[in-house]
Amino acid sequence: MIDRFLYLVSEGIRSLWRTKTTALATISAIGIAASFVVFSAVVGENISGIIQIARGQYEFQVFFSEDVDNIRAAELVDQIDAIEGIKSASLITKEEAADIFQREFGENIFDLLEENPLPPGSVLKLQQPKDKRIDVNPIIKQIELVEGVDEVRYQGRLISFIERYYEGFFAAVTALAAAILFGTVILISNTIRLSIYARRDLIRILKLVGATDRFVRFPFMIEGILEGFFGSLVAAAVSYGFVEGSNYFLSLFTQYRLVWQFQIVALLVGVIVFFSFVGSMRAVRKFL
Amino acid sequence: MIDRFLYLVSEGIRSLWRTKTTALATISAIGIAASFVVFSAVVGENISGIIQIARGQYEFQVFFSEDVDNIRAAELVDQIDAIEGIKSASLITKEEAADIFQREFGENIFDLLEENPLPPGSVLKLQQPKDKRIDVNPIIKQIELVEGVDEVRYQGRLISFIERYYEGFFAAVTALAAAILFGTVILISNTIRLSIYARRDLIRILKLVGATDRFVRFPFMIEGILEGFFGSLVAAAVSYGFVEGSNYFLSLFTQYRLVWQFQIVALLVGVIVFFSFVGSMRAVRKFL
Amino acid sequence: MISFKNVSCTFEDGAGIENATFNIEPGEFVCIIGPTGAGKTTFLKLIYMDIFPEEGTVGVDKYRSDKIKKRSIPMLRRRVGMVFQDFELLRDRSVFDNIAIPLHVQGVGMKMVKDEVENVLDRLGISDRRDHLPSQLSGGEQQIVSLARALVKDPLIILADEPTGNLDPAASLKVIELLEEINRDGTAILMATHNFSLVKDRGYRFMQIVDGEVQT
Amino acid sequence: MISFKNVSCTFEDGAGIENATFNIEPGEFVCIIGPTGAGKTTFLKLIYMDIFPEEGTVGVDKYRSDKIKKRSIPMLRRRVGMVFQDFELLRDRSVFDNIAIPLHVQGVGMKMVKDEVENVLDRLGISDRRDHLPSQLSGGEQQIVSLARALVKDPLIILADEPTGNLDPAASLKVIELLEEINRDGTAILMATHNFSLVKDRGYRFMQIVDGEVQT
Ligand SMILES: Nc1ncnc2c1ncn2[C@@H]1O[C@H](COP(=O)(O)OP(=O)(O)OP(=O)(O)O)[C@@H](O)[C@H]1O
Ligand SMILES: Nc1ncnc2c1ncn2[C@@H]1O[C@H](COP(=O)(O)OP(=O)(O)OP(=O)(O)O)[C@@H](O)[C@H]1O
Ligand SMILES: [Mg+2]
Ligand SMILES: [Mg+2]
Repeated sequence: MIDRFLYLVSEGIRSLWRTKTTALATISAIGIAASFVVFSAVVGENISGIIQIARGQYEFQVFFSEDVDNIRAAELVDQIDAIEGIKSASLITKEEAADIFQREFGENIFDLLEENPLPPGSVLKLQQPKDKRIDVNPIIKQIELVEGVDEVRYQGRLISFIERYYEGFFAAVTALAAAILFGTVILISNTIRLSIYARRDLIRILKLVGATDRFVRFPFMIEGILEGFFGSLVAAAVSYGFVEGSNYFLSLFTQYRLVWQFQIVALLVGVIVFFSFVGSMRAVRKFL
Repeated sequence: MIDRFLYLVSEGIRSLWRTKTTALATISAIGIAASFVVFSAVVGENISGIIQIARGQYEFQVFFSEDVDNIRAAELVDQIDAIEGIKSASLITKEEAADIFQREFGENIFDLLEENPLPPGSVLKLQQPKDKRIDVNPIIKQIELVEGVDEVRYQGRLISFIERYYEGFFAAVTALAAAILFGTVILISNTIRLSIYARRDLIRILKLVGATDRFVRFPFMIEGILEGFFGSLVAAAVSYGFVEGSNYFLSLFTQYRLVWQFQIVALLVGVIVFFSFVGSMRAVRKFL
Repeated sequence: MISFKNVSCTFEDGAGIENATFNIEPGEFVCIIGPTGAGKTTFLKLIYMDIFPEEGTVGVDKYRSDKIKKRSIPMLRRRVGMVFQDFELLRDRSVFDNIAIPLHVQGVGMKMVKDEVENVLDRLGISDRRDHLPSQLSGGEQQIVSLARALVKDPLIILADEPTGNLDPAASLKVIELLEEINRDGTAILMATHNFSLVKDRGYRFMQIVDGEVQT
Repeated sequence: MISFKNVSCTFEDGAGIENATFNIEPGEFVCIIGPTGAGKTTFLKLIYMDIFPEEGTVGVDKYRSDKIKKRSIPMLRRRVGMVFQDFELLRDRSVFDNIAIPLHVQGVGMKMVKDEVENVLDRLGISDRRDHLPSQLSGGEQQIVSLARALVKDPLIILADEPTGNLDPAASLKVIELLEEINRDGTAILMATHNFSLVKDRGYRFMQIVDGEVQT
């Protein structure tokens, strides 16, 4: 029993070697197909990362009523901070508002008027949920309900532009990644089927001399698993190289770096190995 | 001669039929691989389309000096309009500026002061070169050189964020598309090699009975071209379906629609057919 | 051991076997003769259940063609040693590995496989070809390897389809004598041949296929 | 027509042909005899230039093994009709298509191909098998198809490797008589066989391979 098992495992490994050309073609085909999956995962990860950074640039300004003084303003800021969807709110005192006015309009407000007519305010950052768009309006509404808030101002067009696409984009990326994974699975099982098709004689002869289906299948199973494993290692290496290369290239333009997540790649390796295994089982069955 | 040609063409077509299973596996493998290329083209096209839209939202405001009146301002706007990199410049009169102040600060400037201290200005749109980032600074510098211009204001952080990534992104997409195309070419020639490997006997026997290399190759060439053609048709259909499906889905969120460009897809079909042809030629050579 | 009951197995154009009924006992040595295309190979395929009869039943050992489960066919084939007319060797495996396959299939231990294969290589005088691939063998040598693969598993019955077709008279005689020797140890032999002169006066039981009819 | 000059072609273990020198004239009928593994197939492979000698030169028609370009080998093979010991039929093509291949290779017109193939099918009595695949043929029938494929191209020489190995005596005799008939029309025949009794008294030239030496 153990002898047969060892024989079958060694058959699987030796058959990789015996059919070097085919095995290499299969492994590189799996490698390339798997690279597409890994790429799509890396690209998806990174694009959504970039979008998160872009969202991090959103600026919300809250203006309080003219009768709110700096002390009251600090209280209002605390109230606003507690609203759901807001990550942080910081106080802009009347004096800071005057500084801003000067920066924006190039005029000292005190040169124009004796007193400072500008109200205190607050600058906000929103929470950035990864999987759904930020719906700005309800948050704005809630802020406006706070007694003492006069007006909320934000880069309406740009934010609504990004957020409008965000969910659709997320869905599209997910669908695309699923499609690519699905395609790759078919591709892999096709490739393995072709490589097994070239050895239908072997299967026929084994059956003629009394091999059970299990016996015939086992070496192909080992072979499929090994091909899937080596293929996805290739994909992991290629994608790692690509990410590192891109990062070198990116460093010429920007500080942003692509991320290569070991966990995701390891998961994908597992998935590819699994489907290589399934693919070779299904392909062998055709000839049994 | 013509008889031999007809025979070889019909052999190519019949061999597709004879090896239905393999041919189908090959075509679907090519189809999937080609889909990846077409997808990457569609996605690249569309992402860059979206970015162009985002860039279309850029707003530049130019403030003129206090001593510039509306008539002079109109002249300045013409001067600015002539600067390279600017698509359009429109005039904001002193009165319009006051309106804007009221909108922004919620106060009527005339309630605070008797006269209107706000200068006239201009709102600009930039030209959007598709293939390179917009370098804002030189344009700003040139505007600031115009006599009578006091200050130029724009969404500095967000624009510089997008533009910082734009060129890198463009380069990355190009590199990725090239990598995918390259991978696909290898994948296709691998697949074809596997399908020919299963028929190395045929090649050997043909050579034994006196076939020239050309004679052996020709049907495989026809077969490769047909497989590439059908495979890339599959890819075209799949990607078309995907784009249409996505558009239906997108319509739930936004008005943006993905574009499926016939010319690009047709070009890719040509490329895939060509490489299927080359792949089958190279694979056959191994067994000649 | 082998029993045919009203077995018919024909092809569109009338070739094949019709309504055959007979028994072969354990330890018999039977020669099947008949001209080209008579149905000898078809007959043997029925026994190792590569094809099934349209009518009637074929019984081999404890297996019956009308009841056997797909799962049991390998078990049947392990008890039957087959020498195929076209050898059916694995092209990418050495002589040694080809002969070893039936033993691996049965789960025989590594060491024992080595002993048994070397034993049979010796017996058939092809030890010096053990590492050749089939393509590096002459036609006759391939035939002998095919025979070795049938012998190695120590079967109940040996089905030999034209086992001397590619052998010279001296080698043919040696093969025949070897089969007789194995037969004396109790293994039944069923040999298809058209080399009637080789087998005629050796006291075998003859079965002749004439126009689809099996005459015993 | 065929000339061997000091031809040696051996394998690691000493098998093969050594230092053979002889000529075969157009229209001769030559039998190569020798036991299993003597080197008969090797000998024929040298002639259709599937392998090349280590030493000496093989000349066939106007081609010489030491000068022939890879491009010219197909031209040589078109003039030589080969009956392979293991048939070498295309498994996925019908009998008709298999036989037609050498004609297509030569660029013969469709109609002529049909006529010629049907002609040779008739002559060999296998017209009723024309649409069978090789797997649907008996061993002997496959051998006859292989012979038909060699005859159809009307070659200068026919190289027949054991062309009667899978045939019964009557069919063998018919094949021999057919080859003689073709020989009378001027085609040289080179036949490897170990069925000496079949060919012994028919007035052929014999060549015997003994321990690598070709004795003429
Ligand atoms: N799958 C099939 N379909 C159609 N006809 C077949 C099939 N298999 C065999 N035949 C026909 O059945 C007949 C008997 O074939 P079989 O192989 O049993 O002959 P045989 O006695 O072994 O001949 P040989 O001595 O030439 O090997 C042949 O004429 C063959 O053409
Ligand atoms: N490629 C090879 N490598 C090593 N040895 C080889 C090779 N090809 C043939 N041989 C050996 O050369 C010898 C002659 O082989 P060949 O096929 O010529 O014999 P043959 O006379 O045709 O025999 P048979 O009658 O059995 O067909 C054999 O012993 C064989 O093992
Ligand atoms: Mg037979
Ligand atoms: Mg030989």
